[in-house]
Amino acid sequence: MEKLFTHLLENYEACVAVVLFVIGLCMLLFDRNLLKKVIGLDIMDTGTFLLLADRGYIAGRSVPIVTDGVTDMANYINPIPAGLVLTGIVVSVSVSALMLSLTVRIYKKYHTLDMDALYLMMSDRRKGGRV
Amino acid sequence: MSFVQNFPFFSIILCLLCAVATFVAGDRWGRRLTIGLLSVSIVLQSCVLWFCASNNTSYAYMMGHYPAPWGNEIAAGIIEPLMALLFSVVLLLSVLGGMDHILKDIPADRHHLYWSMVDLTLVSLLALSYTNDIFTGYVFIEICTIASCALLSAKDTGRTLIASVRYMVFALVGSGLFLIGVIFTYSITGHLLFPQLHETIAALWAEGTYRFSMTVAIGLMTAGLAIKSGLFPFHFWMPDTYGRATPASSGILSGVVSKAYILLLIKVIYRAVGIEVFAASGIQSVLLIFGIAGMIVGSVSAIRSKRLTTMVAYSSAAQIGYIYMGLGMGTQAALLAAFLHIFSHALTKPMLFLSASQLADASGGHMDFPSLQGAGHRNVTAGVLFTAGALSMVGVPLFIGFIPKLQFASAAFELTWQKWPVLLALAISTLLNVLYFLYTAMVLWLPQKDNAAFCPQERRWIASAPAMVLLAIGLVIGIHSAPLTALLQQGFALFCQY
Amino acid sequence: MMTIFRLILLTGLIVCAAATALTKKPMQAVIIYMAYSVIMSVVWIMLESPDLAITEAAVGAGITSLLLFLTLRRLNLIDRDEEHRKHEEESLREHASHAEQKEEDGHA
Amino acid sequence: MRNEKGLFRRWLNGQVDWSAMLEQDTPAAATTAAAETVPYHPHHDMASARRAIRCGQKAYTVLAIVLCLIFSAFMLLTVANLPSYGSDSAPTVNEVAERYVEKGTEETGAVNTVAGMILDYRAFDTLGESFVLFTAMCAVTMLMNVPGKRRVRKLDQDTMDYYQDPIIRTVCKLVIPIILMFGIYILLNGHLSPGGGFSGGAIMASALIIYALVWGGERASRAIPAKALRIIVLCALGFYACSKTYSFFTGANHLHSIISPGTPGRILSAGLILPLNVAVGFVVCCTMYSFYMYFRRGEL
Repeated sequence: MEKLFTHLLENYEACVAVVLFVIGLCMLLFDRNLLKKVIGLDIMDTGTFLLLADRGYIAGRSVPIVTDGVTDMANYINPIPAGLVLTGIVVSVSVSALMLSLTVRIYKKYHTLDMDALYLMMSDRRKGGRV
Repeated sequence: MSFVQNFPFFSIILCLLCAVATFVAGDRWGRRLTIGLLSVSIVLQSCVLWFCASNNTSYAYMMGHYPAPWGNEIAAGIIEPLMALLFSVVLLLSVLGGMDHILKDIPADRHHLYWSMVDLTLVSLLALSYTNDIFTGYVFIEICTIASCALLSAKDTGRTLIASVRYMVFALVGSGLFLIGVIFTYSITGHLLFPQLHETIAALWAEGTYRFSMTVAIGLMTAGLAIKSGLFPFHFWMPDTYGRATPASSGILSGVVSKAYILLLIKVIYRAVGIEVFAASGIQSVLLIFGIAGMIVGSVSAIRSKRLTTMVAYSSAAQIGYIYMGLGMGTQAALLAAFLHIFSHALTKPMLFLSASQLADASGGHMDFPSLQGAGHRNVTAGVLFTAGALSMVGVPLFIGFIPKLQFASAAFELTWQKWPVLLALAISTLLNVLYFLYTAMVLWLPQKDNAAFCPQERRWIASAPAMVLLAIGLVIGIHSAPLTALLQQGFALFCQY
Repeated sequence: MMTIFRLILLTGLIVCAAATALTKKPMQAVIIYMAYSVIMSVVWIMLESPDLAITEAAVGAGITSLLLFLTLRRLNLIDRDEEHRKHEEESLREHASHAEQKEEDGHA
Repeated sequence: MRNEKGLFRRWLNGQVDWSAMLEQDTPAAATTAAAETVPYHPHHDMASARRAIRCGQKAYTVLAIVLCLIFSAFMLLTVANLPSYGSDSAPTVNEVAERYVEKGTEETGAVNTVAGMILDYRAFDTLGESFVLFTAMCAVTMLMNVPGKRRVRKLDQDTMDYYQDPIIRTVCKLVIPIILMFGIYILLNGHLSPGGGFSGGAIMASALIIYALVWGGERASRAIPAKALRIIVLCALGFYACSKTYSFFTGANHLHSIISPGTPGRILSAGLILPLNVAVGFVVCCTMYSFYMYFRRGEL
């Protein structure tokens, strides 16, 4: 148990990333406001990226940009996570742009951002009306 | 290296170029380009399949100048081009069959974008079939998600918008979980390509280090893909998504997009993680349980639904349950059954959606059962097609749906404790299938109501031709399934060959 | 010293994320999210990834927040009396639901 | 036989009444018919459904919190079981990362290892990533594009005329070129210093967005017409895909590629990385700018 806690404290940055991921996930799943769902999605993604990037960090080493012709791995951190996160950030902004445009369209149509009310309207009509 | 081996890569790049060209071209050229692209893709995949099957080889194709652990790779054996071929065929036939509705449902200024999205969906399907790298898989999953959301929301009504938001929320949770799983795997193994992952994971598992993290990572990847393909506790987005879109989109989404996620999951399980580790981690049994639950719950929801397309959509949830049950059983016979079920479902579902939309057209655009009464008489071709699809879904011999069910049952006898639950689930689910599909077929062939508010419209025989082709392929496989089974068996040997 | 700075930044991240989750007004949530992105780009610097820091500052704090603000604007959620907005929303929603009902019936 | 055939045809035409036979067999048909006759009470349904939802809400919240706690506990346990943070003996520091750093400059010509990795070693991912942007751009166009003819009311009716304000106008005239220059600098130095196509493109887009914000959407769309944006995206993505086709094809078939890494450290070096960065930058710039225009104005 104690060992687990020390290890958890060692990996504090990953812990923060996990907490951010869970906060974002909760917002995405359980917040009723559509706009805040989108923000939750962004927070979730950044949490993931933080987790990925801190896996590449090595204490005491520097940016993986070759300086003065020194190409020894012992001087630089791992470049792979940075590249993957770069990909991820761009994916995340495209997805949130799409979600935001859906939000705008839904608001123009139904004048609400409350997902529960929207589902209610849908189920309401399904129950009674001939659809 | 033979020139044919370049074809998977060529088809992917061709799709990308066509997608961009379609975006700039107008509606008509976009449509021609897309249909041409789909046909070319069919030809290319057939060539690759023929090459691999006749030489009995599988190969990895370097994407760049750097070999395996450093560069990206795609891989092709028999399974990969076979699935890519299936995806292209179903995509082409759904698009052709739903053409009238695409032109009618979607505003004219969006047509070229719709075609562009079809191209991008094809790109992601092909890349997901061929990829040999887990992060490439993630990138193309995202393309697939965005493109399918756009296919869904292209029909401009409020309900499709709400359905797309719901779909996106679930899909994004799914890809988030998948990415976290990838990150855990990467941080334990330091690799991203399937073969290297396989080696490292097997070594780590034997050693016993990081076992817990490995289990959670596999679980997260599985859960992410399961959410995206709509396994039981997460199937709530299905009815609105599949039931409200334009029929071509419903066919594409239910027929092939969900199958592409399942194919990626199978690749992760068999090629990256390894089936031994997967079985030992205990996630296999969880998949089995959820698959069985999905079969039952999906069918019950389908019985309770009041719209035709909603019913068909819920039945998709049940069919996805079958496939996951096959993965959960874990034997090679069960995997074969799962693949056969992927075939059967991918060929039958678009046919059901296409003919359902034609039946609804014949009933004044209504989808509820009372209005559909006697619709089979008003549009005989669509009625016959729907009935055939329903029979296939139930698992009547001669139709394609019978083959996987038989295979599931025979695979179940090899198991130990899972035998009886699987057989029982198969029996109950088939019974429920009979209830709702035969009920629907009966409603279609009841005599017409006098006050039926339908508008008689000119029946275009050609409009049902793509659905008929789907039916014909299904019948051919259903009557003579030995070649496909043999091909799949041959493919498995190459698929797991590391 | 660096560790302390790092811990402060990470605490800031969690506080911002939680605050975004707990605020009721979308406008405030967006502003806090912007602060969150800026902190995040400093965290990337601490992790020796300046590539990510530049991208996050331009894309996360810049473009994404801008899109969120534009959405708020399109939704008329900026500078509006909350009560009045709710009232208006309610009436509009009723209206929309009836209109859609009619439209679907008519369409059918 | 002939009689049966006639019966079949009549049945196909819907003239045979089987409902008498089927009435006992299909009670479900009766219930759906009954459901149809129930009058439609939207308000009654709404109220009861709301009550039901409010009752379910508490259970739902509790369940959600419990699930989230279990999920985070699992994730934290996993994190505790991962390799330590910042250690140099983690499994991720393996031959893959080593080659990227140690031979990357020699093989790709890029001093910035990250740029070399994403645009040369793992270029297929990055190709996919640019197409994610393109897909999102198409999807947003599909959802948000409201051409001028169909627009009911003007979207930016209450905008101030920022460009009439002398301070804002002067400052923007000064700042926009600087931002644009900075973006281009970051774009062109992607292989030498931090940055590259994605960040440089986003910075260039922000300059364009400021222009559109201050001088208004109409003038911006006259300055940068929609057609030009489309052509730029087409050319950039086409160039990207074609050049990568060449390098993938030569690589996979073990052919000699004419692209040489050049002298590391020079601005004109690193083979395809510089042109690819420029292409990606243009794609990102156009995509972000068109996101802005669609959200703001409804058309490009």
